[in-house]
Amino acid sequence: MTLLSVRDLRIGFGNTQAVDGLSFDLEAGGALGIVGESGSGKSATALALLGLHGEARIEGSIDFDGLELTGASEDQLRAIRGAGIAMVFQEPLTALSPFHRVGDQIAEVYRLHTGATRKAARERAVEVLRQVHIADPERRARAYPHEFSGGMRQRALIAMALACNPRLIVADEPTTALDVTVQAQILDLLDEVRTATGAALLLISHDLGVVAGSTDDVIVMRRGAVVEAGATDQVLVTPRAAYTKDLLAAVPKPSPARVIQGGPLLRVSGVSKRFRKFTAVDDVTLDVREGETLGIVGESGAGKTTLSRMMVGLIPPDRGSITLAGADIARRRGRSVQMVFQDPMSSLNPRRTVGESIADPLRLIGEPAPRVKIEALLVRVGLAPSHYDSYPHQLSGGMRQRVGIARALAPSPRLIVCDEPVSSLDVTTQAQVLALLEDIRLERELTMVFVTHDLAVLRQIADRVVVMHDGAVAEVGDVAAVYDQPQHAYTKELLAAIPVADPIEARRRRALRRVELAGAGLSGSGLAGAGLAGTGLAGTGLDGAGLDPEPLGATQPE
Amino acid sequence: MTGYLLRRVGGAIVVLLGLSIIVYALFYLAPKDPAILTCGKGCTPDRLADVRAAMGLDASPPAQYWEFLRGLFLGRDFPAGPDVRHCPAPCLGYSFETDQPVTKLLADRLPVSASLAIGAEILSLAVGIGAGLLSGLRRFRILDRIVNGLILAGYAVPVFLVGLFLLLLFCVRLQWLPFPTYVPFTTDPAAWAENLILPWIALAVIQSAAYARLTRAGVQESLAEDHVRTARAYGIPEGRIVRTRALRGALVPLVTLTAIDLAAIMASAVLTETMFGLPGVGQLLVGAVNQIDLPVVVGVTLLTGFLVVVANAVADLLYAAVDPRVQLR
Amino acid sequence: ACQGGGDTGTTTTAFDPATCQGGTLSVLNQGGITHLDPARLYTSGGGNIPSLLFRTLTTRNRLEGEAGTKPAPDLATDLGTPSDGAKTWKYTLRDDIFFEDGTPITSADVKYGIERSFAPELPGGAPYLRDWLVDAAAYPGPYKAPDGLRSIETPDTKTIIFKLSKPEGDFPFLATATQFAPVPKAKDKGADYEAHPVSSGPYMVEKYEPKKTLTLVRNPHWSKAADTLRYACPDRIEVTSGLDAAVINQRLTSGAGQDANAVTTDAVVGPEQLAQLGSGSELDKRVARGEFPSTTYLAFNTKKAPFDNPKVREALSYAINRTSVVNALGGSAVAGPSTTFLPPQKALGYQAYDYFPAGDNGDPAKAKEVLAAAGLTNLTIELAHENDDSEGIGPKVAAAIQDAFKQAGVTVTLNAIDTATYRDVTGKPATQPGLSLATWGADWPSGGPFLIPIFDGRQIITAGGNFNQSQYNDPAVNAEIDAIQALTDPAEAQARWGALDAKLGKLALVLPLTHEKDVYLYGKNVKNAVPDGWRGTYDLARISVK
Amino acid sequence: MTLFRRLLDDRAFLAGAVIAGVMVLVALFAPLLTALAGQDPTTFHPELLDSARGGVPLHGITADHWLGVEPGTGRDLFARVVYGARVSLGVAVSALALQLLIGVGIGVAAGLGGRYTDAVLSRLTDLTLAFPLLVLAIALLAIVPQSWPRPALLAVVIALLGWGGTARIARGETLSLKTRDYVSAARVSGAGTLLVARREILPGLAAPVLTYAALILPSNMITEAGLSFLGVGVRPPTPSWGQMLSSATTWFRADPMYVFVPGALLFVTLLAFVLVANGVRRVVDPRQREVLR
Ligand SMILES: Nc1ncnc2c1ncn2[C@@H]1O[C@H](COP(=O)(O)OP(=O)(O)OP(=O)(O)O)[C@@H](O)[C@H]1O
Ligand SMILES: Nc1ncnc2c1ncn2[C@@H]1O[C@H](COP(=O)(O)OP(=O)(O)OP(=O)(O)O)[C@@H](O)[C@H]1O
Ligand SMILES: [Mg+2]
Ligand SMILES: [Mg+2]
Repeated sequence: MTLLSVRDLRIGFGNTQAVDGLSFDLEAGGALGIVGESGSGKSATALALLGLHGEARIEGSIDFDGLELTGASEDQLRAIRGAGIAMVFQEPLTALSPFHRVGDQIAEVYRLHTGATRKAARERAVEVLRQVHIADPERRARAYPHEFSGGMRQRALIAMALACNPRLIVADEPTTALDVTVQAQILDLLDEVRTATGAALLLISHDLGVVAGSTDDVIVMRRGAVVEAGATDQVLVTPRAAYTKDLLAAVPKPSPARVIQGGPLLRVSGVSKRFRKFTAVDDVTLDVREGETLGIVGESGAGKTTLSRMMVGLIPPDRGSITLAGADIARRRGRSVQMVFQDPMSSLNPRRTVGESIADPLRLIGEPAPRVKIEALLVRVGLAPSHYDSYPHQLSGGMRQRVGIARALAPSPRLIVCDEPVSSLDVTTQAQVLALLEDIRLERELTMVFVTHDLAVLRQIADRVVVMHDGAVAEVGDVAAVYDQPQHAYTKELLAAIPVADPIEARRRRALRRVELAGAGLSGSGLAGAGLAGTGLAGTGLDGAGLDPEPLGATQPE
Repeated sequence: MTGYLLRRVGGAIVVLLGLSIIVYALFYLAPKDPAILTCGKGCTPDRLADVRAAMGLDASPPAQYWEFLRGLFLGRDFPAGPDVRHCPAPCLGYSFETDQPVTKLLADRLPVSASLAIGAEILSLAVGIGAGLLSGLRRFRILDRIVNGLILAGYAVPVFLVGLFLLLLFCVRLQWLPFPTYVPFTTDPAAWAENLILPWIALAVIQSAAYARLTRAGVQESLAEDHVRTARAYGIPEGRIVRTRALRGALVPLVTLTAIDLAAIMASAVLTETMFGLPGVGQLLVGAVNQIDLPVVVGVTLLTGFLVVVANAVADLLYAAVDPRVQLR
Repeated sequence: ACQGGGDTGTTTTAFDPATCQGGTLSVLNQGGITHLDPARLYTSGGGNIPSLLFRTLTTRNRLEGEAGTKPAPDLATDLGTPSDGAKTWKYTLRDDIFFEDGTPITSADVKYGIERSFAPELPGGAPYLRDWLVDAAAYPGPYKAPDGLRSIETPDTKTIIFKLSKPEGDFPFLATATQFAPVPKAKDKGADYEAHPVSSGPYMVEKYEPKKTLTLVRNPHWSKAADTLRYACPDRIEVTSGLDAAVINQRLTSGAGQDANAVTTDAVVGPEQLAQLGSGSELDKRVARGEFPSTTYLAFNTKKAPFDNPKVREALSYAINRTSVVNALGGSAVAGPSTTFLPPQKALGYQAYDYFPAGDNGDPAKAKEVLAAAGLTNLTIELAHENDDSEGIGPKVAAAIQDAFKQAGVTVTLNAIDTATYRDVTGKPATQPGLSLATWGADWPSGGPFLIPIFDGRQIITAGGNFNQSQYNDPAVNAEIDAIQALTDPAEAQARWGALDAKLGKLALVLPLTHEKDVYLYGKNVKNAVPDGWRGTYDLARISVK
Repeated sequence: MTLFRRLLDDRAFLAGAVIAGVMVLVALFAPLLTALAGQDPTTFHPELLDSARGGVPLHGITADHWLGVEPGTGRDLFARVVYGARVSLGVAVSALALQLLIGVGIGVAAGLGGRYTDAVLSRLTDLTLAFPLLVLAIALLAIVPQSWPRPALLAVVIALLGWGGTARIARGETLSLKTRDYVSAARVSGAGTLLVARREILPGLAAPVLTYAALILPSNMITEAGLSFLGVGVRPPTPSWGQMLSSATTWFRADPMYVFVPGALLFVTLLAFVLVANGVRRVVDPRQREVLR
């Protein structure tokens, strides 16, 4: 039976047509994935299902269980919201009210739709929290959202979605803000919830890997319209549309191994860094060999950025030493080490031209009029010489990152440290920038440190890999060795959680995780080898510090 | 919490001591001698020296400051003819002008300034939040514009201009109200309010503009937040969203501001009090500055400083109370 | 009840002190009563409010006009008996005088009251006693020197004798000051005495908050028979101070509620009321017009260039525009142009003169001519003035003078000095500016206190507190002053003071600007608000609200 | 470019800008304007006053005196308000310049400095922000010798006591700017703190600080008027609106024109500047947090 039927949906905001003739069906109890690049109209579609658009033009038909939603009255819609269709939003950090206890927020929704007593509602809240595997739900129901970690908040949101037994759960990028391991848990949870409650699932993501294992059908959107639709197994394995093919092709692939002969260029020995009471980097020792690409991987908060900033001398270590070719890094800045940053928007001064930004490091090493040289560099990174006089806001994200690379290259450094240089880019742009970096590295015989949380990217680009966990080095080794025979439990967990675009592989991994989880639950003590259950929740930072606003000064806030 | 309070109190004491030193220093640097005024017309130099000694002004400034500090914590005695005058523990000294303990002067004036500040604050909060809310929720377009205009005007009028206008209108032209004179609340509450209504309005015109603006921005900002979208997505009625979420979000900055403003109005009511002839702390200060009545100036400065420090601490506590994310450290 | 029938206007003939009793009088004032200690008050003729509480050896004769400028016996039986060429003054106290607690007032109480005023703990009173009494200048008051002043003798409880170092015919005038009020030694609490000073007058203190309120109620031990000058009509007098002048006059004008029974002792009417004071208007019947002898003038420092040049002083005397100054002070109702230093009052010995006739609006052409003749062009001078207008020698008047001199081609730069230190700067010859604004008021209506501090060469006090700002020292003038001072006949003295003023006027040692006029409103129910000749304002002791 | 276009589309801003511009011109060309009127701000006209009625003007607006004359002195009101604009704007603008100098200096130093520097400077800023400055300003202005040039002194006092807001904004912006990767990039390239401050931070501060500055200008004008109103500001015969209003309080009923002229001018000018500030703020950063207080 068709639960949701969307026909020729058009959503327009002013001059932009966000969704342009979208049609799809979703069976009761089924799971449909929507994938597409940023701005393709995914969220707009999701919000339209609940009539949550304020000022948009909405045409077409949305038929939910026999009720036409596009023309529905506010009262009708309100009855559907939460009880018929429940939403799980992208940003768990902000999607819950900071002023109310988690349990109360869930109970409020439940009471609203069922008219239950206060007590019954509170009990229901605890029940659904338990259902989404929040430990000690009675106590946790009384906590405020900021006392939850990101993963827990997302669980709480899912619990809220479950509260009224909706027939459809719409999850709009439910895992984008989360780490890989947590992402895997949340996706597993959604899958579990769907089978347990029989609710249908509409899963929205820009990541093929996310929908691959969790949906029966998938539609690929581009510029507000469907490019391809069909069963997930079929679309992701044998795509027909060119765009789908591009998307799949952009997923990083392992590259052949290289042999590195160089001696250690950068030596990090016994380095630690604390921020207040929190140890961000804990006694790290490693070498970067001349000519290699060293990958550093780990979850958010593992200390990757802190370590990489110490490597270029931006942050002085509390303990230990970092030397570049034997000299303390603090004194060797500038010429020999450069850095490429994650956010191309913030890595360029918006008030200065691209050329001026690139010229700075050159001027500092005594080149008075470096324009010619810079124009050549711009061409090398795939831009035009005329871009010298452009301002950053006139460039796209990918172009800006090229400028960032050009600036790092300008003083001809020996080592470039890249901190997540492609994480904020679209999959397709990501592939191009990675290729550029690789080309340049080869051409200039650069040594590179490449920091990322994306294991797949590392596999493609790195020679050796360092796995960081809680500020310490969990495992170091050649890429192939680490990926094929991970030694450390954490590395294994990380690898198991990588979303893969192949639906069959994705389902196989989920099954594997289930078995391990069940095993852990049964035995009561985590199996050291598998270690998933033991570290799974710890990884979400169950007891970690939540949001910790600035202490109030004498007159804050304004 | 205890640690927080201890630190606040310690910090406050340091600030207040610093303030008193600054004021003391300023007044000693100034080439003025309160003894001249006290001594009166036809004062000879010999007589002046005697008077200066009797006023305790012949000691060196550091010695005098030290005496002042001791008086603050231990109380002090003043020679006064046959008897000795005792000034008990938080002794801010004796006013040269009026021969009264500064603490008493302040205690006398404080109710006036407090009446002014509290009334004005309540009025501005009521008007400001009301107007801000109506315009923030965009219930009536016209109202939004009016509030907008008022907010801007509120920023553009100095309090004495409003005061002048109000006096002109209500006391001179329409004669609806008497020229304000302060009547203590305890004597006659109705007269108290009647006499204070104009100063309240004058202050509120300006203050409520700030609140309206803050409320409106707060409400609009809160309504744009993700969690409000979540609430909507779960069918929570709009009224309830506004009450429990938007207002709550707008409340956070408001609450803090209120506490601080209350102290600020009280402390800087100089203009209002002068304008309306209210015998409050501000008027006391202006008089004391003109009469170089150092103990009173120091006293008023310390009192206002103290109020501000306390208000800030209260604001922090309130902030922590309305926003669960805030922890006091 | 008042015998005036339906007529609310006051006529002295209709007023009967015998039937004026009752009611509550409100006094609405600007300035607070900062002190209520008789030692610390500086009054002319005993003051308005203080003389409700304190009886003094003599007091002002509370009558309208010329008759009111004379002293009259109060505690004493007469105006005093001079001897030794007016160097010794003897007084006998009445028998029927009591403090508020019923204790009889003795000569020792009067002596103690005077001695207290010497204590540095109780500063503020007039300086005359320190100058006049034998060996009194260094006396530190009864707290440090309990033996007391030897120059005051009290041979018995009713007699008090003052020994002066030189003849002082004006002693009966001085004896009106509150320092001559009796203070019972047993009740003296030093600086705290003023919280409740012991009354000898018709009223006593019920409640006193400095600068805010003073409530007076009847003193049961005062008797009408023993004090014919004070009528003491109201049962109760409530003084509120710290009010704005405009507010006071507004309240008096509208006279709502208790304000119908209100008067003021220090809020001269402002322009608001003056505009309504058209003759025959209702308000016009409720004003008291008087003149307190006081002169506002420009003081030249004749030791400083260019004011050492008489031609410059003359030229400026021609240039001055007194109308502008009058306007700056509040208009012709409150100030009148003066070409003489003595204000136009007979009691002071006023003689009209105008040696540099230029009309009220000045004669800049003549001034230019005088300057040109003296070879002075493009003169630039500095004018010192107080930084607020409360004393009438502030920025407003200074600006008016600046403009007037500008017409005569003299550039004036203004030098505003803090009111608090103004006297300190101008009262020390070392720091005294060349040209400064000054006012001088009479401590009692006689030429002596008006002319002596300003022109007696022996009164140039280099250490500070100097009023002889022209620093003029002519032995002949000094001798004439001594001679007049020894006179005990006021009429004779008046003529000689007037002549002296006229003689000094020729020298242009000062440039007189205006004399004071007083216009006070009073409430609708107020009766007998008649200005006395001494102080130019109505006397609270004779007002009725019945 | 587009910013400008958007500003020009804002009618409130345009109105404000025109009036503010006119006021600035009036202040600049005060001598010319008064000469045109054939008057000057200091000449007394006792002949135009009714001395018996306390000195109220005999006539209202006349051909010679475009706004009438001042009661009590007979000085030309038009000339005085025109010169008053000079003081009002001059003091406000010079105070503003000083405030920006001090505020940005301290704010950037706190933002870029170490923990200790930041703590000390921030506390200082908080203190000046929290303390009722009118109180200190009155005390300060009352004790400095009268001979010091008043308008300059006013500007200095207003600036000394009022740099806190600028400093806080500058510090906040600096803190946020310094975490931007382009600042890190500059430092990786070897740029020192001063260079970073000059090249990377200061240009970034321009927009928020200037937006805020547009708001302090009217607030400075209010402070100046308030202090002059209280009698500790500009001294006669130098005219200032606040001081004129202060003297006007005694002429309420007798000569309402005297209250009205400086009052209306002050209000209109302030409103104009607030409108300009508001327009700038809206355009430069529509979502900037409320800085108006
Ligand atoms: N409220 C709105 N007002 C104006 N334009 C909007 C609004 N919401 C969305 N759009 C526009 O509609 C288009 C589709 O937006 P939508 O949020 O649906 O994209 P998305 O596929 O969810 O992208 P992302 O992956 O970045 O979340 C975008 O161009 C966006 O700018
Ligand atoms: N300046 C700082 N002050 C306080 N804590 C900090 C600071 N910088 C980093 N931290 C903390 O140190 C830990 C490590 O941070 P770091 O940025 O190095 O992690 P990361 O591995 O780069 O994470 P991500 O993948 O999110 O970028 C985090 O918990 C972070 O909150
Ligand atoms: Mg989206
Ligand atoms: Mg990082």
